[in-house]
Amino acid sequence: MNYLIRRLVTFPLVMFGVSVLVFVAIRLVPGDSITAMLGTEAGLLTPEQRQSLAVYFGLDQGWFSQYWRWLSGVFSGNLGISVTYGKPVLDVILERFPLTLELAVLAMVIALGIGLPLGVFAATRNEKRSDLAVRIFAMIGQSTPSFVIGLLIIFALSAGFGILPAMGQFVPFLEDPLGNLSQLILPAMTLGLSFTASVTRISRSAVLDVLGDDYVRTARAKGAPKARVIWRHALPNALIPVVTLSGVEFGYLLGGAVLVEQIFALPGLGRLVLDAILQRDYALVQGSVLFVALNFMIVNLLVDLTYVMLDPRIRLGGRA
Amino acid sequence: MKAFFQSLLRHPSGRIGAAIVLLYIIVALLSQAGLTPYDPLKQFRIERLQGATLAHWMGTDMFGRDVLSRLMIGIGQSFLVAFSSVGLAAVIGTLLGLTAAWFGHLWDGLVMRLMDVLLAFPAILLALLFIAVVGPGTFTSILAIAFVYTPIFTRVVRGPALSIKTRDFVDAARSFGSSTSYILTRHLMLNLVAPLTVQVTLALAWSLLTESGLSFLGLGTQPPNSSLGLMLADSVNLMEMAPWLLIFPALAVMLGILGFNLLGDALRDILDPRMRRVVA
Amino acid sequence: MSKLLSVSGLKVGFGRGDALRPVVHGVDFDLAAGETLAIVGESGSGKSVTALSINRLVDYGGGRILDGRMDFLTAGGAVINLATASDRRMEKIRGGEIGMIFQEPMTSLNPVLTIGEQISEAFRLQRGLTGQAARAATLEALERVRIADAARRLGYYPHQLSGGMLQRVMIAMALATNPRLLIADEPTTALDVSVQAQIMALLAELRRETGTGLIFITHDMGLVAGIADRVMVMKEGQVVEQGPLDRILDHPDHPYTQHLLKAVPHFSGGRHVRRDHRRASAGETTPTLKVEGMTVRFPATAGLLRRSIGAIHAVESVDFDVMPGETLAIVGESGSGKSTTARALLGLVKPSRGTFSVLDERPANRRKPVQMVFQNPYASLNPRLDVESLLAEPVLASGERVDAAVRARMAALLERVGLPANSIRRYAHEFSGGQRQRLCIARALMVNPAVLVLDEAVSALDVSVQAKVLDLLIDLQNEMKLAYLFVSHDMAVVERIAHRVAVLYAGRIVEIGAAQAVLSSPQHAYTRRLIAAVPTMERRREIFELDTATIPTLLRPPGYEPPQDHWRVCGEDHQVRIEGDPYKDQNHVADARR
Amino acid sequence: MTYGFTRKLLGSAAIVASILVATAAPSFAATLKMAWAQDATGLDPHKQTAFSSIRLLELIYEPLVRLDADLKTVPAIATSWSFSEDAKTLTFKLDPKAKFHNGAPVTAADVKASFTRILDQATGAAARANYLSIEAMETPDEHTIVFKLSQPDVPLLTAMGSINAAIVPASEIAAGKIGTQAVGSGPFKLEKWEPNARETLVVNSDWAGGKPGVDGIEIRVLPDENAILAALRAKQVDFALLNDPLVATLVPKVAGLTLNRKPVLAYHVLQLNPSRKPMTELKVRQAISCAIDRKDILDTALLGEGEVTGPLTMPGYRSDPSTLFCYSRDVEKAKKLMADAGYAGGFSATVIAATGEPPTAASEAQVIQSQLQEIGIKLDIKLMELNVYVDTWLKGDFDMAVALNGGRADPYSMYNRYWTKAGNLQKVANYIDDDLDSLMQKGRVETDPAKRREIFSAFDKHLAEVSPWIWLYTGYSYTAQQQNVQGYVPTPDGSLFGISKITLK
Repeated sequence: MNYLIRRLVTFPLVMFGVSVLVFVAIRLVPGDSITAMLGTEAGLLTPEQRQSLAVYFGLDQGWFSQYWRWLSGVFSGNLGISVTYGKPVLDVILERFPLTLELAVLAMVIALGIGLPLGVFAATRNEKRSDLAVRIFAMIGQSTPSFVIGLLIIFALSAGFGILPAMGQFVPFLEDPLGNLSQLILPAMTLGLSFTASVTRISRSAVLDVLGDDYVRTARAKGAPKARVIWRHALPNALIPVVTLSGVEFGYLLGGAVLVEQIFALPGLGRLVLDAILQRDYALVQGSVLFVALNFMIVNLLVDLTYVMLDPRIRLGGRA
Repeated sequence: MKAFFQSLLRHPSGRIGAAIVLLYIIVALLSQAGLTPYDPLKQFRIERLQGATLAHWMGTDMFGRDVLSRLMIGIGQSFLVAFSSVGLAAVIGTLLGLTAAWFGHLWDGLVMRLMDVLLAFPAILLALLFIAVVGPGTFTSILAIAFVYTPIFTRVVRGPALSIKTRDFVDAARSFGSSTSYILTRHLMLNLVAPLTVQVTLALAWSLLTESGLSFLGLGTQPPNSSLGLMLADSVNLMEMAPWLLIFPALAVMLGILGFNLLGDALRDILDPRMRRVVA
Repeated sequence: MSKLLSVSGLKVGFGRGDALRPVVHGVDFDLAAGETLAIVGESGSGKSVTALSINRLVDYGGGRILDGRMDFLTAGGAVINLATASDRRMEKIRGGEIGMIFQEPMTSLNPVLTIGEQISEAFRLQRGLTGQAARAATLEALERVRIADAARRLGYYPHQLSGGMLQRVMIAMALATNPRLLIADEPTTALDVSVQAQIMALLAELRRETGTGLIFITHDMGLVAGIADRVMVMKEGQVVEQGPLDRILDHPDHPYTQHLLKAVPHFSGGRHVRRDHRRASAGETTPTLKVEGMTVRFPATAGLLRRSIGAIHAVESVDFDVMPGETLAIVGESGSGKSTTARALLGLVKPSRGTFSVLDERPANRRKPVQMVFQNPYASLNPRLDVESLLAEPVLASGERVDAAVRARMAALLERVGLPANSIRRYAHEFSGGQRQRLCIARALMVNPAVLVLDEAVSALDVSVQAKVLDLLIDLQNEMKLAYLFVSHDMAVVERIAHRVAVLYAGRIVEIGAAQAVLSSPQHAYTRRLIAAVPTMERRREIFELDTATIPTLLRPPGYEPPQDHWRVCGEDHQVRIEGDPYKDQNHVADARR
Repeated sequence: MTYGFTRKLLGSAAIVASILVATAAPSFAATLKMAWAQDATGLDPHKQTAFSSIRLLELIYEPLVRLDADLKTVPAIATSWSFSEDAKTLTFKLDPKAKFHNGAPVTAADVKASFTRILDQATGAAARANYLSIEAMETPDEHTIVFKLSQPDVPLLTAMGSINAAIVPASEIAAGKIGTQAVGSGPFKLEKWEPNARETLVVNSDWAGGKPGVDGIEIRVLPDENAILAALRAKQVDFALLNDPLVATLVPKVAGLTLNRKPVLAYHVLQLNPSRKPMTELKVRQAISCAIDRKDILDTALLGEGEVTGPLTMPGYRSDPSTLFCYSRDVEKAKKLMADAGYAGGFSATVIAATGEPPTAASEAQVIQSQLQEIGIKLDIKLMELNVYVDTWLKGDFDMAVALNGGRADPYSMYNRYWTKAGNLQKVANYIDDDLDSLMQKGRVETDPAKRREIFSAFDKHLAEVSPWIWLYTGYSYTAQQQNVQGYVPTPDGSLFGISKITLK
């Protein structure tokens, strides 16, 4: 248990690091909220006008006081106000997050659903033709940029069949499951495909490793049939590397897959961050990046939790 | 080393992977030496947007430039970005990973937390920050991609380094009174070559993907020179009018990544069947 | 007697097509019901492969039965040829009729499943028991292998139990369904001497109770004497000799069997002790190595804030000295602190208290007078460096340059330790275990040290290779007047090389003195128990006495100081601890059976 | 509190929700499904200048007057208007039927309050520069507004047609809810806005300009224009705004889709920086102008989708390109000019361009680079993210810049910022001479259209002559629509006001 608490102690440290980095990064990038809003017309502003707009955007204070005020806000859950959305940053993020979350979960389900059994299948058919076929498929999956796959899918569907998932706005699952799934299944497949390939490869090599261990031999000595040896003894031990990989990937997906969201026109977290940057909406950029970082840390913690669940050696520590 | 190459060629995927990567390197070198069918920048605007013809095997782009020559230069550019960014990330990652594993405690905690921060940070903002502060161009994409991969290399090095540190031959070295730098370089580094090489090949595959993603968002290589990613990005709007502008670069990217992945897999099997277990 | 198993012309090979590597070249033997056959041989002799072929586990290791029959009398009375039986049929026989236990108990149990689950799985697979019935059967099986308070242990995971305990669980699992044949592949090699004795006793007793046939595979002739009815000696995949126990042990007619019985070190209660070095009286020559009050404590912390809850007293004020040319053996079981003491002398572990000094007449530059040879030859040589850089490392570490003189020294040493001159360019993986250990010795001698610390230096080697390395060490010691500190748990090896012996228990020396005195008439209760547990050729069909003493915990509350120690001198060079004795305040109880 | 506007903005969330409640959802007989790539960046008509914002606000707010398809001023809130003889007073008569979305009638007081807000520095309205000539405003009665001008200002009337001069309720200004609450008097009311995702507009049934043909509009933001094309093909969208000619030219190929193509005022230009050597030399600038083949760039980068143009792009004042300096390529003349200026060997320079804004910027830069190479000028292209580009552009920190600058219906209000001595963007143009300044001032005060046309055609010729910039061509504004959409009339300023006339079959 205290392993967990020690992990939690590192959270604020990392979050602090991320907050400083994003605060400085967005301000270092040339062009501020005023040029983002007015574009070249900003040149027409008189000094007084520019000053009043600076106050409106909160750019007049020094960096340090801006940071300090923003940080103290964060502790009380107020991430500041987004200029472009006219709403508190937290509301905007929570509006966009369900789409990214569902997309990430769907992509993971596809990746693990296909990748894991395929990997195990390939491991048991070691070096036979089917093993090689699976590995080549996995290789192809991993070698194609996701946005190319996405574009080809859209082009094929709309030009070929004239049907297309509803684009532009997010149809929540609860309201219209069928609409929601039809909207997200294609982007989820685009995202999931390359990750399916890595899950297949990792689970294959993990299962192969485990099949060489002594306790698998003991299980066979007990007369355990082939299937039981794989699913009851080999797989639980082979899951750990797969969990690690899925954790890191899920953390990325939660940050929003900008490219896929851009192509399928899905208002997810990835595009939120990108648009916020392009529109120099400082409060929104800082809030959303912090949110993405928090997600990443939580997912890492979940991965460690699953370690503890999967492996009693970590859970119970040394000799009783 | 001779035995290494023989076993590489015997390995089924190793053979194909090595062949592809070698082909790409040759193409890249040829293009840098200017030996392309046409000058990749020369615009024959009258012959623009032509499909594959005898004169232009892969057709011409919207400026009438020869797609094959641009592909060759593109491969050179993408490889330049891939090798230098992954190389940079590998060096920094190894340095951090090694010292974190060896000195442990405070330094280890600091390094790993810093890596968490970098990993948690959206790569797009990182890339944009670099490009905005340092200005667009190849060097910036290299920095941006290196920055994204450094945490991954740090972890890939730290894992095995921690386990090698407990091996007897390290204790033996310490019992002789060998200096820390000697132990780090001769004992730890040499035994990390295997997991590192595997990770480098896989990272090279990934960097091709990332570079094309960056170019798609307009943050990657600067025109008029071309990289695989930029050619892909530019071809998107012309997909229906000139599909060959998308097909050839897409195939080139896929084949390149396939080559690296196959090579990576083969290296993993050859270099360290055992070490794979050690990699955290 | 009806034959339980008769094997004829068994040939087993690995690999496919032209890469086929035959390992067993035609083996024939029979086993009657309830009889115990010991298969003896060194590594590479094919003894394990033969065992794994009987229940066809070799198929999963990449091996194939090439030829031969294995007729097995099943419970139902039918005789089937195991060599050609179908996988489905074998799944019934494995576990149901043939049980097996392996060498490494620590890795042979699934780390993520509890002990209870893994044993009840055997019952569920073979007898279809589930739920309460399976649980009851599991409890009964655990009690049968003498595991105390079995109910609580059901929920434990493998990593929570000691090696000895785990091997008992393996035995419980293998014998769960009263198989007609049990195959034991070096079940005690990885265990301490006293734990080994308990496992052998348990096996002997269970064999009597269940009447199961036993095939016992080992390389230790002492164990064979203790348990076997018949013996089969194997070398390079062939049977060189087989017959009843007494005939083989007393009148071996094959030279290899004779070699195994004679040349290989066997414990004989102190009769074969080294006599080539009289301990001069302390006054005459000053000792090369003097250790006073050596104490090593590791801080123990627990809880979230790493609160200190005391310290692990690994080594507690140990004193001893070693004369030039003399070998002091430190003997003890795992957890006794013998390795920690050795590593402390090398600076690999920081002693909390106590000092050690080395008298060194040689020119005192930054050279390290104390050098060490490790246990595992495969781990103590960096696989990526060639022999030259391996040997050069100590020289470089002491700041000298590798010049012609150093290279000449390398060649001389390689030749002296019996390695081919051209090995300078080769890599560690190109040598056998024995050759690698010679390499480590040569490396240690590069800076001609005064003291050589040997931490279980031969225990990882084959028995015949062990003998040759020990002889080399003895010659080197006499030639270079080296002081040896030899750490080991193997009494036979200690008897062969030690002038003096110090017995270590729970971090403290309980008895120290000349080897002859300590080994032939041990005074301390623990030493006596240790020596009694060593299997010897003379004690045949020994009924070992079961004793489930647990290893004492070394965790002491903060600020704990051991009581003042007093010694009883019981010989010219032989002392026994009487006061501050960790063995006494340990409440070990001999197991009262039933 | 740093964010002074927190209270104000916090209120907005509640208000947007309240709109939902207030307008009971009428059953939509026909909703126009629309899509565009770039979403509005704000709701304050006086502050917003981005094309994408103006497209949305044109449907919600109304200025006093409006420009029709041939850029003639037509009534909006004002039914009639007139200049005094000395053109120093401008009077408007308001439409009595005009009402705001919240039911309140549009009065002269609202007009006065709106313009006071625009002229107030604290508002930070960029368009303020166009209305500086207003000295005072009088409201003799509820439906008449008189503007007293400091000097005659003909362009003021056309400037009144911009959304940046939209009339907002005085009550809203007082309550400070302009940026958050979209209460205008236009044909549609903003029901719901999810920035960068979706807008829902509801018809303003009692709109003074008559009832629009549709009951509501559902606008979706699809950032990638290929996605818009796909949505059109899949009939998910009735009407779409397209920006990239490469995608737009595919629309006619799809059955059932028609493409409306209308030349716009915005002009593609290669801005030189006359303050930097060697562009300080007139001959060098002229050489560049002669070396550039405008038609070739248009055909390659925009697939010919546009017309070559001089500096003035509005129909009334546009000159025939062939009459302008070096508008037909003459490489020999360019080389001679370079040699005369002492740069026979050429020179190297950098050209900046924004990625994606306009979408054809990178291609234009590459064609220009190849053309200038022929006279020894080696160009290094620097593509930048939009805001980094704007920041660099505003500072004038570039040798050359590929740009797409906005056009205006009136020449003066289009170029006074660059080519007048007191122009706000002089530090971007980095060039001024007396002729330009005097022509501009004369043009401003001249009320007689014929004379005005003469002044500005001289201005056009002179600018092309001194070529501080190389004017290239004007593109088209594109809208694509399905068969069932009728009645849409595009206008040169790219406005979408025509949607109010759309009916769905």
